[in-house]
Amino acid sequence: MTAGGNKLLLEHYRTMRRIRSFEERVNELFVRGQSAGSMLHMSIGEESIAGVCRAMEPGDSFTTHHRGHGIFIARGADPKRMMSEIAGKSDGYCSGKGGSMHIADMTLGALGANAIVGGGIPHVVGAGLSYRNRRLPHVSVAFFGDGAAQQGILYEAMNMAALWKLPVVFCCINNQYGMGTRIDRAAANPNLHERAIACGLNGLTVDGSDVEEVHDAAERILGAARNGMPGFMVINCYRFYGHARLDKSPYREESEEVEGRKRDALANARKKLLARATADDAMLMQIDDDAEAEMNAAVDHAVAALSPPVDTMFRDVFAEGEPPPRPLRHHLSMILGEGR
Amino acid sequence: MTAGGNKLLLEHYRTMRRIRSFEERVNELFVRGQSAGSMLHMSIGEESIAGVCRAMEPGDSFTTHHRGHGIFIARGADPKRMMSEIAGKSDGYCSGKGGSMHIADMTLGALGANAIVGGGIPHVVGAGLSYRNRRLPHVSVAFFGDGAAQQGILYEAMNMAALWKLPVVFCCINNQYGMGTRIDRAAANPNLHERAIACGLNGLTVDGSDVEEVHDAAERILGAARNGMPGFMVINCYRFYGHARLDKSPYREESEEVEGRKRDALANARKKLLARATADDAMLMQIDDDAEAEMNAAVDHAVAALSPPVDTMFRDVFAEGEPPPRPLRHHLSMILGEGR
Amino acid sequence: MAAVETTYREALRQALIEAMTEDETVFVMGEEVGRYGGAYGVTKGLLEMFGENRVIDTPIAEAGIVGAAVGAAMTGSRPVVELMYIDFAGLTMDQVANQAAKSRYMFGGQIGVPMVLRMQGGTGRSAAAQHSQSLESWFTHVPGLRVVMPATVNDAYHLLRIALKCPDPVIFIEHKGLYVRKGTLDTERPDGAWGQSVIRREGADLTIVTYSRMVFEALAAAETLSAQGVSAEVIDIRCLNPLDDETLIRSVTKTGRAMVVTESVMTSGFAAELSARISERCFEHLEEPVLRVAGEDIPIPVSPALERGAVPSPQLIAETALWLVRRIAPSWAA
Amino acid sequence: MAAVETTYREALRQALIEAMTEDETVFVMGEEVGRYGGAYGVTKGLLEMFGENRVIDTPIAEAGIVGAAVGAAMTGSRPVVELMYIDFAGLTMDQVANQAAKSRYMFGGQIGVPMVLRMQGGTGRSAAAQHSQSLESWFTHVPGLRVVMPATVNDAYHLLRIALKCPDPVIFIEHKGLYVRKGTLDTERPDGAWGQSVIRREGADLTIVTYSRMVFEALAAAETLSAQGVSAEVIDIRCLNPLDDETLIRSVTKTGRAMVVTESVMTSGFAAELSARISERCFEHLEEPVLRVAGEDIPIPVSPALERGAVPSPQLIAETALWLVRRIAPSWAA
Ligand SMILES: Cc1ncc(C[n+]2csc(CCOP(=O)(O)OP(=O)(O)O)c2C)c(N)n1
Ligand SMILES: Cc1ncc(C[n+]2csc(CCOP(=O)(O)OP(=O)(O)O)c2C)c(N)n1
Ligand SMILES: [Mg+2]
Ligand SMILES: [Mg+2]
Repeated sequence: MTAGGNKLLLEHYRTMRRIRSFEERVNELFVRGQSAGSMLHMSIGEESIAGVCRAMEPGDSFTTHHRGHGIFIARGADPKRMMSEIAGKSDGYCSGKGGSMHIADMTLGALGANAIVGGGIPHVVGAGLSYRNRRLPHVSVAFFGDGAAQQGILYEAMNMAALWKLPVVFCCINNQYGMGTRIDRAAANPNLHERAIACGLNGLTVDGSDVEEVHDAAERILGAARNGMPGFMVINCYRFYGHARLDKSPYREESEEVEGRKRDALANARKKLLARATADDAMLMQIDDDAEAEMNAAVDHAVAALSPPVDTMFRDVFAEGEPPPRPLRHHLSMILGEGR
Repeated sequence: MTAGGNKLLLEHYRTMRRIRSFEERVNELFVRGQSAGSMLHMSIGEESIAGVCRAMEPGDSFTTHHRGHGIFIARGADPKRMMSEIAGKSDGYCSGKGGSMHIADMTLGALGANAIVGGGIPHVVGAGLSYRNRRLPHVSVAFFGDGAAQQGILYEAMNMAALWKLPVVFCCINNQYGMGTRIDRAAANPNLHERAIACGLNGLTVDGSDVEEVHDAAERILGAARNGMPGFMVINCYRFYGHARLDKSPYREESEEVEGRKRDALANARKKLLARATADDAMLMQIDDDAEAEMNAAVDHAVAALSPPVDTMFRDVFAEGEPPPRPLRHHLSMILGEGR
Repeated sequence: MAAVETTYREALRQALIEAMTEDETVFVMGEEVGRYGGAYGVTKGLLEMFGENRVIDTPIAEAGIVGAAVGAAMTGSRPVVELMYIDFAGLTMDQVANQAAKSRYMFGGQIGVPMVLRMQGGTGRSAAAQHSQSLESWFTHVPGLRVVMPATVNDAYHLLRIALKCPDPVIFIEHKGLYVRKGTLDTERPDGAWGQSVIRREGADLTIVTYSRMVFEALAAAETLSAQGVSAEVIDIRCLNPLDDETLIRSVTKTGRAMVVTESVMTSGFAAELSARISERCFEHLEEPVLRVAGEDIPIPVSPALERGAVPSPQLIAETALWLVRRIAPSWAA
Repeated sequence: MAAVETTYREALRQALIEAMTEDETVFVMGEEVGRYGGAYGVTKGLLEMFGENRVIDTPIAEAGIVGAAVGAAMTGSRPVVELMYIDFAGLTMDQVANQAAKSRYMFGGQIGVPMVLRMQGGTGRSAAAQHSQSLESWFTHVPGLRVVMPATVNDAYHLLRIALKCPDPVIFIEHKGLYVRKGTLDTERPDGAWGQSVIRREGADLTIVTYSRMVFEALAAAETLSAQGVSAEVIDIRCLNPLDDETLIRSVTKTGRAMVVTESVMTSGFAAELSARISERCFEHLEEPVLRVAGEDIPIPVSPALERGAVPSPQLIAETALWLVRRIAPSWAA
């Protein structure tokens, strides 16, 4: 058993359940033709990142990759505003400008999701510099996938973090696939944490089907990072479904999928809770139902929300008060209009 | 003692002596105001790369960084055409277009020197693919500095080489400095070969003051690469002088330089040759004098050579026979000229 | 072979298959080009046909991939790299602009880099700011690169075939909105020579110069215009650099009015180059300034309505043309 | 403080020192900015003054450095990154264009990235194809970036000071040939407001629009021209994006003739944008087409003679101007 004990596991369960429900509802949003596009990357199978998020403190910051919904939920983001953003609506987190791959919430230290594989990784180094220079006790965590671990920028970022002893953690969610490419066809040495160790970081791999293990490891890794020893942790898990909404994973064996889906941190947590008699079936079903209801409400909210007025496209290119871009129609009017 | 024995050491000595003389003459070219610019990076202190070059076979290819003169000499390039190129002259290796940082000689498998730190590294992966696909027995070697080892592209290239088991070698010339930054201020873990091992390569570090050791290691590393186990070797040495012609290294201690310059593969080889009675003083002096004479002649040649005609600037943008770029004056004539 | 109806995607695929069959040195590499068949399906089936050595699934490492292609091209191979999205070009610009493009020159003509860098760009899938860009002008600003952007099915095939024989690096930019578009492929009859601008519709009142997906938006606009008695000539430049400007100049000399249409953002976009060239060479024939109808100077927003609003539509093109030719101000010009 | 004579390099250095003194969140990072004092000496002494936390020597890892700056800017710092050579921009374009530039937009205004990316470009040192480029138009094509290119000593100081207060990313491009140039620095009196184009010399016969080092080449040409009775107005645009085009338009409306001068290669260079804008807005006032006098469409060769020939000289500018205004063809126009 682990630090926080059974109560904590129940908490993890609730978070993971909320993540799974959210993702299932995103799917529904798409099926109802209400999502902005089809570039929807669900994190089902990766719910134990809840353990990392639980180890983070208020004030800590993070960046995520394109598959970040679960991380936002676990850090306390509002599912309604997330769902609205995924639908490209006006009251979404990014006013309908970002969508699924670009959710952000500065109030939660969420420095933004990134659709460039590896793109958000170096940002945590800079966050670490900010915290060091201003003597703040925070850690910054970069979440990314196993595929991103082949991008050079990770090594640049890890080296700088280690060289400057920054409060930074690199969290690699190894769901075994980058699109259709399995980790062993992408990385010559799939033990990714070994590379981090060779770069001078604190590195380890943890079993993602056990949220308590993930949480324990994260406590250690984040704790060390807070004290100037940056870390790298790999969460070993499995991407239950396709890469994005329209991918049916024809490149993997059915049998592999069946095995892979057994690495289910949510089901495992449920089993443990029952075995330890921390919760009974009814209690867990209540949690499940609450999560479903919450996420259903988020979909309804998003569907009902308004699309952003077309003119808002010119906002937020630059800060408020700075000269905005000149709309094309305005430019044409200057050339052809009356006053020319 | 080593494979080829004393005769081989004498050969190494001659090569290293020629490199040193060449670099000293480059300096003179500059002092005489005859070099094209001042971005001249001398490889004095790194002469034991001769051991790697000796392990290469005809047909093998290589890329180098900005400090590549010595490598070209060791692979058999013509000092006259090199010196002419450094002077920006018409009969230089690149017709006066490239200069010191861009020497190339396709007939020697020299795929070109690069002024972008790390820029030439991934090219050997592609060369390796060519050899594999066409079943050629060659190896491709990337030469670069310790500073380049912090560039992300090295990790991308190493991973691909290891993943695809390509006949590729990464040769890091660790002269302890990237401009004014000592390796321990650039790399969190200065044992660079450990990173390569973690990426799945054959990695080692060798003492660059002993050319025989370098050669032995290179034989092993290149041999393994030829058989599908890509390698990474670090040559530990010291940059005797400034980063480029105008740098006087004010950022390093005099005492450190004195110590560093003791790691002199040329002096060591001379000592060994005398101790082993492979050569006597007169014989070595003859080699020295020959090298001096050869490189003096290269300078004289370069000084006397012609500058390229200005019109040649439009050549080689595209292949011969392809439409060349339109010169500005031609463009202006089309607008303002008679026929408009 | 007679002309057949097919898609842009299939035409590209066929060009690759033929080139790989004909020339052993051609190989394809990129993320998901093998087992997955390419993010947009262009390389589907190639792995089975040509094997793992010639259809190479790479790790996610764009700079390294392009760099590897440069080295392969220098050593006798002819690599085709699929970059998946033009938006990832930023990761590769050093290898593209400092290595692939400049090697021949820096090395005094000793080393050629015959490679093709395929990628796709543009809007239309609510893919947001990092998956919807039109960055062709980054490439057209680099001496040593050929930049090609096919619009039609026939060009998709023919231009790729020629690119795969070009001794220099070719940046081959597709459009995500065109893959499923149908058209006629005639392997014997290219729409025009390599490097040549092609008149897609003849007209007398104004010249619309464009490329890639916007060719079809311009043609749709020309249709609308014709109903209103305005006859627009639509030119598809196909090859951006080097550019066949003579065709444009002849056309504008005839019509006296020119509009340049691009999906890319206006400032420093290729529309500026086209506008400048036309103004330089047709000065005395121009009745009105050369207009640019280009993407708004903003990142691409995810909301479908905003995304559509960020790039030119047939309606906007037609309204602006009417204004230019007939001085009929559109509703939005208050 | 009264006006003083100093160099461009010193003016930049002073701006950094003052900003760092005034604002604790400002820090400098980059290769060799500390112990070495910067490849061109701009940050000399800063390490001693501000310590290692605020003057950070980085590993050679351009993408990572810019990425780190983005993260620092998002978390309350105001980083100044020195990129050493604009030629290395290709390594950073993803972090610059997809991250720094788009974050505010993608995240709906929640996150600003107030950072300054300093770099230098241009020819003049026989530094060859990978160390001599002028790539500003890559940046001006990216919505969300401010692009600034000071020519004068006073601008070097003032524009950097303002850049360090800007809430958005600023691309600050210096010229390697200007660092040792002397001029007057008056910390109280900027040459013009942020974003404003400045008339460096008044004239009546033609308008020469330019920026960075070419301002001085254009002024030298204007001097020659005046001896031949041609009066050239020289405008330094200073801030490329957003561009104060009103000043240009007023000038060309007055003179009726315009020439745009840049060191960067012509095709898709910023000269095209300037040319297009002037043609669009001054159409009825132009006596002649807007001319571009720009760098040749080639990589920069190392040979000093070839390098000089690859970019505009005062003589070329003057000859072309004379042709434009007086229809006197230069010797080379056979
Ligand atoms: C720079 C870049 N390259 C490629 C892509 C296309 N792409 C999107 S997700 C993805 C796979 C990423 O795999 P991984 O990092 O393991 O994350 P996962 O999708 O498994 O969560 C790829 C190749 C991209 N968005 N950005
Ligand atoms: C991408 C890039 N970044 C920075 C530079 C500037 N620069 C030239 S050489 C050098 C140091 C390189 O150090 P190292 O790799 O150890 O090679 P060495 O000079 O010691 O041979 C630097 C920073 C460059 N040319 N290219
Ligand atoms: Mg993955
Ligand atoms: Mg070094």
